[in-house]
Amino acid sequence: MGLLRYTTYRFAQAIPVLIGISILTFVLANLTPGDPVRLMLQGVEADQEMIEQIEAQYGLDRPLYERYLDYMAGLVQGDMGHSFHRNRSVSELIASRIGPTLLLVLSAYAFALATSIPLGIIAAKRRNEPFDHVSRIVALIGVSTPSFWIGIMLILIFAVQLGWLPSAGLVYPWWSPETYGHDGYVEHFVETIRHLLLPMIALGTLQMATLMRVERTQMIESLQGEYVKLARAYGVPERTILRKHAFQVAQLPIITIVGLNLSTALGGAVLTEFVFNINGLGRLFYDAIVQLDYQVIMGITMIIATMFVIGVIITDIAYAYIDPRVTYGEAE
Amino acid sequence: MSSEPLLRVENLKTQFFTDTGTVRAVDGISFEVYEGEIVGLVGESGAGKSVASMSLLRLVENPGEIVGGEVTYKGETIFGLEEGPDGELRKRDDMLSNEEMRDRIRGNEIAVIFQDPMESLNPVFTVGGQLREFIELNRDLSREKAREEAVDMLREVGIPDPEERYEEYPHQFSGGMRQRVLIAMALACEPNLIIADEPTTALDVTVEGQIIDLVDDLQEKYGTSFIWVTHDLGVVAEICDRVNVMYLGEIVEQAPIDELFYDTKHPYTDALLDSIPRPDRTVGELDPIEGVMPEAISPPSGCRFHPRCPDAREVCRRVHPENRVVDTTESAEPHRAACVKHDAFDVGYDESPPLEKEPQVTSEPDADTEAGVTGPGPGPGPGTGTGTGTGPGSSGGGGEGSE
Amino acid sequence: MAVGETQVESGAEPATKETETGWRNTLRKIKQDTTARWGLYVITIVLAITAYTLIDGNLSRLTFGAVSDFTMAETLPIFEHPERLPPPGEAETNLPPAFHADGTMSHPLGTDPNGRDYFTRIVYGAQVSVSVGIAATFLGLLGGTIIGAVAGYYGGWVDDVLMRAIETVYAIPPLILIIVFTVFVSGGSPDVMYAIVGVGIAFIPVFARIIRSEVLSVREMDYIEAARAAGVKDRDIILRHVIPNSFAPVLVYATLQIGVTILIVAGISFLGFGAQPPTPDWGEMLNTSHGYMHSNVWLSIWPGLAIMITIMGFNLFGDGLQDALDPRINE
Amino acid sequence: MVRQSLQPTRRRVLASGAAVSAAAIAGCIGEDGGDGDGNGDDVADISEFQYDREEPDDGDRSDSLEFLQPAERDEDFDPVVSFDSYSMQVANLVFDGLYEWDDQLELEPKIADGMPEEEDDGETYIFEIQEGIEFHNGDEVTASDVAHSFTAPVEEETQNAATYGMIESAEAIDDYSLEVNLEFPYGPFTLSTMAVPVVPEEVRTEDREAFNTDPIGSGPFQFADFQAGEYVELERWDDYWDDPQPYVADIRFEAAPDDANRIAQVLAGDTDVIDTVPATEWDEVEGADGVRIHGSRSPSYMYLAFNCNEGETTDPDVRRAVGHSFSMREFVNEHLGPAADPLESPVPPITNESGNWDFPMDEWEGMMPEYDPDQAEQLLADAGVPDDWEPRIIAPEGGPREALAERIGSRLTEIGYGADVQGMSFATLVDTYNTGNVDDYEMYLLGWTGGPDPDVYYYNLFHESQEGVAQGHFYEGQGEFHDNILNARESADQEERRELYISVTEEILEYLPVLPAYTEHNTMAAREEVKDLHAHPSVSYNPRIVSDYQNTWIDE
Repeated sequence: MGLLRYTTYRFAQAIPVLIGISILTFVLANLTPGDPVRLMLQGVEADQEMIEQIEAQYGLDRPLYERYLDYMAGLVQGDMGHSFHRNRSVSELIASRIGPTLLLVLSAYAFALATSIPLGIIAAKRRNEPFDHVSRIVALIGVSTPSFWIGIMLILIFAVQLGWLPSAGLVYPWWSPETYGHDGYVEHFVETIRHLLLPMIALGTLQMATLMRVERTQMIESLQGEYVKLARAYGVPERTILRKHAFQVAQLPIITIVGLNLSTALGGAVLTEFVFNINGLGRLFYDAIVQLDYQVIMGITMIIATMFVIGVIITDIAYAYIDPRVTYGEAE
Repeated sequence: MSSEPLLRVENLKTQFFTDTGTVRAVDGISFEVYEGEIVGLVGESGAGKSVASMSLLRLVENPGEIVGGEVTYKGETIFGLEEGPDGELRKRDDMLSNEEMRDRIRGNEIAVIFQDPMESLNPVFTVGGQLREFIELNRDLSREKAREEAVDMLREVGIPDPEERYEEYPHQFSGGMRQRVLIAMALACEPNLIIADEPTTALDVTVEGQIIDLVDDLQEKYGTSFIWVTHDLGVVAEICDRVNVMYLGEIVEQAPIDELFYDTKHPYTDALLDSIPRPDRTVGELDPIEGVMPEAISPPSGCRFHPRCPDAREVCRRVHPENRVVDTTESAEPHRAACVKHDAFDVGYDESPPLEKEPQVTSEPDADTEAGVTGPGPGPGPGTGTGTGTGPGSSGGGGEGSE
Repeated sequence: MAVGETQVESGAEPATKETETGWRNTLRKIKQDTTARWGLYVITIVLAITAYTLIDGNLSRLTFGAVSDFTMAETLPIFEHPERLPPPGEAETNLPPAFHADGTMSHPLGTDPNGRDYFTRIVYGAQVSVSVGIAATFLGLLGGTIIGAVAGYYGGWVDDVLMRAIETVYAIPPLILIIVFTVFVSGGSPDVMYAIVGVGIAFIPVFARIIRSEVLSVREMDYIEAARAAGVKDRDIILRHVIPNSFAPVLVYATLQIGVTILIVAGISFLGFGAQPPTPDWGEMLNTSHGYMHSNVWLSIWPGLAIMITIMGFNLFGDGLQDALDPRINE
Repeated sequence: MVRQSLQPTRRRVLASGAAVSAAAIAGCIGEDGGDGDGNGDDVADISEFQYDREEPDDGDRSDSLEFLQPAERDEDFDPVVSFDSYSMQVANLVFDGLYEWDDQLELEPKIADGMPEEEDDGETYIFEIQEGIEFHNGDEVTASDVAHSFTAPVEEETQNAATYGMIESAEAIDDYSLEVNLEFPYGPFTLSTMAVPVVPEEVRTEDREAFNTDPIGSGPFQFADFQAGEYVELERWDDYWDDPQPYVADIRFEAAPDDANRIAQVLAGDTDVIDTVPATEWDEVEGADGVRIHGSRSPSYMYLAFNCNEGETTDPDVRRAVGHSFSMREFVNEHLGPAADPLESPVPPITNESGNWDFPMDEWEGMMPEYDPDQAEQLLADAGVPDDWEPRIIAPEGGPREALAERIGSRLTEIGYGADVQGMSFATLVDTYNTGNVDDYEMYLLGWTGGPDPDVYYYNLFHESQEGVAQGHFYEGQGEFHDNILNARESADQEERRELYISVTEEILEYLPVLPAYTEHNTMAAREEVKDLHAHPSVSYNPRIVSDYQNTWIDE
């Protein structure tokens, strides 16, 4: 199978999973013991006629499977339903909130990769030396500390106490500088980074620590590989071995981990956005949960799961592209 | 064979410093390699052959370290120690620096063929790319030149369609083909010496034969010297000129190939020979060596082979024999062996009572022995490692309880 | 497999092959390994505290009812009642820790906004935080083992259906899945029990996958063939042969997963969807103390540290276990 | 149509106003604290967070202000439609009211020219409006615009319909006068209803949806920029008809629902003003350099209601026992400090004062159950409450009401019972608190925000027509309880209404279907550079940038 066919194949394979997710969220959402109409009305006085009207409007008087099929039909056309609480279409809500979440998650990843890989390599190279010990302890703390707690501490130290960085919100690079009263794109860019820094570290620390541990292990293993011994025996400089021979092989598992950890990062975004007051999907999810705005909850769950599945597919393809041994997984 | 050897190894010692004690993987070996000859380094797994060969390139990995001896290649010192002003051993000034080793010796003077062709090639780079990289590096060729050379070399080692296969990845090659690639790699760098570390062990017998024939041919053509590391005396018999037999970090017998096979001087070599099929004997006579080789972390006292030796006597437990000339061949080459039963030793072997057959020394050391071994520590220097070794108690119940 | 397909030899996966040396050797290696030893110390202390607080809390709960007497807590002079409020007018609220100028030694970590001793609450917080972590992981392990074993053993369409279902669950990030589950199933009144079940479900996929791949390799072993040929029932083969032989790597993973679980449950409680006040739980305490983030930062620091140290313990131990079982990275 | 208030976030918020003297307020403030169980003395009064006027030297008019709201807006800026306080915070700067409340919740004419003329015993009112007032598009404000503002909510069945539901008709007599007819003499009309924001009929009816997110009013600020879910930016309208002209050139509204984060932003100087300082962080904010708290009393009313429909709490003695079992004052002082005052009646003090009701508040305070655990125990024992009684108390999750529920629970535990305290998300709570089912709750904690007219509280929270809608205690009442509430509502005679309310209140305090808890103040925290900012009792009037008692500016 060629890479293109493999890509198509992987996306096709994801379809049943996405359908499964839609069933799962739909069933979960309809487990709500409360009467959805009452929830929609949120205490507003309503007579029987009004209730029936709402039920008919949202099709709540029909059997579950029919409603599910309707929901699916809508999904296919990009219609994810309607937010009772916000009186807007769910698709529209999600579209307006997905940007900040992507910005946050991607920058957290950028931070994690930019720090974990060099640190992991150096630690592997200097195995059991002080640098290794310190970086292992840092990584251990990183995987053991709740991201939201890191966020809280970062806000207290760097925003409130030292006043170096903003305590909340993001500056969206896709908006014009005038929106924020910035003088030109340089300030706009600087402000974007300044606002991103703390939430990115809060969300990225766990990723950094995880990747650093994997990177270190992989590099150690790779450096013990026969091909490294061979390269050394042929006088390849240590630097080249580290950067090319050992590195390239060690990165393969990292690619997989990056994809799989997207799950943690997307979940963590809920907490990070909450702590840093970022208007992303995570905050929308939290609000929707509190308000039991169930079409929004379903929509976000679908979108986040889809993002995860796509992320995994992308990393799988990247893996297949980089590792010549992968036979594009016809069978297990 | 010229008078000046290409490579001279004298009293080389390489040790591993682990949590559980010091492992004397190579414990004072000496041998020479002359231009154009194939020298065998034979022994069971764990005898220290591979460590010895990697020591020649100063590629011993942590926690291992070369702690003593001298390695000279073409008159240049690859490794050598001298005594400093305060009595400490330090590296000699004329010893090649790490950079010199890397740039001048490894690859372009001494190349290596590793044991495991499946693992030795980097799985994520093309075969040709790896070959080209080494050629480029060691022969100062341009990229294009190196590529041409690589393709030629692939053809030379018998890989069909070398142009196409150049672009393929190692997993697309069979084991034998990969080994050919490794041989191509070694030869392409045009070294004077190739260390072949069990190059055929991982291959099946027919492929092994082809590879050996290939090496034989190529060696003749290029005149490269080889150190052929193997546990298989059969292979040695086929291609080697001279042989060193290693046991537990030491060379126990050293002789030209014919003398070794037909005038064996060490019981261990005897035992090895008995354990392999030979054209002059029937399979029924095959005789495996008794017991398992002890770990180098706690070698038995006296002669290290004595717990497994059919000829062992009481004296063997006490006296540690170094490798001595016990005979001279017709071509005036010495035949060395480290066994006290030869007259050259004169430590009273004949009078000594034989040791009774004993339960084998197991390879699993118990905690007590480990503790005892760490005693001598890393203190290197000539003399310490040999002699009576690690002293009483080190070989545990094996020898002493036996009497 | 749609998700994580090319995960061929991932380093994050636990050791998948146990060396022939067995459990005794593993234990010996753990004892030799400094990190693992430290992990063992921390876990032992944390588990001892958890056991103590669980027994104290639940025994007295059974005997006396809800927010009732933590009997042992009150007989030990270092503790106060973890849930009960001080009498009206006597509450010393929001005291800083003892080393602070305004602190007192009788409240080493200070007091909470209700005037309860924070040290006691941190200690008793282990009863929920840690036991939830363990219980939820165990639930996931149980479910994952059953599903993974069945899928791997039977193969065919059973495998297909189960694995698709597993992938579906796996595709939803655990935190999201657990919150949705907890809030919807509880009908909007979340509690920690729902969270346990939610976490259990969310973690079924990871365990199921490991068990399944182990089973796939064990299934081909001769003794399984032999058992099958001898007419042993499938269920017995799975229970007696397949699962026990697949278990070692899963156990390592479970140990590491306990840390992850505690982390996730803390996040859920922090958002208010887990343990509810006045139950002392570290995540819940962080939720409450978030409202005092600026006026009394200690209220946020202590539970965070407690979570961190506990998870570090499990991670250290898991790492040690992994090193001991994984032949790939040895000295 | 009625909406419950969880925090005083919903607009329903203000309902009315009449004249009240400053002296009456001062008197009332003086009475605060100093009694109860001794904890109250050191609690600062909210009046300490009101400041004198601060005038700038230079009158620079280029200041920008950022205001952080404590909850997300619904993004409805058309006052006819808008039903949430935080959209209305924006809208109130864009629109002028016919009348507006001053800082003591007294109504004063804005667009109206003086007080209305009352006819037909309070069934008809004639309004005169000022000439020459222009909307931002240059059209003049006419009587028909005002009439439209009164009738549109009912005609279009918006969520505000209930507020104007008693209006039969509103018609312009000429360009500057109009007549409003009521279906019945509606007591709260002159205290609250006539504070209607005036919208331009023509522009609005052209495209209502567009108007809702790009409104045009006659207020001091006009819409400049808006991103749903992110921010609203207003800029000064330089042709504003009234004095004073604002110093502030533009205002940006953003939301920061997480308290800790909102406070971090003002402490770190990332924003200028934040709405709502939670009691938990009060001291820290108060003590912080460069930040001032601004506060005002508000007509908010938090209460504990008992299920009088099912379960043990149907017995008044059980309810009284619960009242005796804990100390509300202690709780309020400890948990809320200067951010709230304990309540002794179903109307907050500011309602009493601004509406000039002169209710016997002292007497009512004496009727409230004192903290007396022994008596509570006795009452419960006498009432035959089983020993394992663990009433279910529900409250909005996180925040003082949940803490109060916990507090009651642990006090009940101390006298040998227990409690099943359940914090709920508001959405769940709304679905639960008015079922009357004992399995759902035996007590609940909620709140309501009204204004200068007590009807908002009594009618919505006690009248039987609101059973299962806005109230879930299902209290049946003795004698004419419900009639009295309705009669007071449908009367324009304030003295008559006062008597009715006193009788209703006394019954409430005696039978305790509801235990008044506390009133939360309206607070803001601002950087010290923000000058002449005054907190308003109505949530939706904050930040009131310009008025005849303030003109906010920034001291650079």
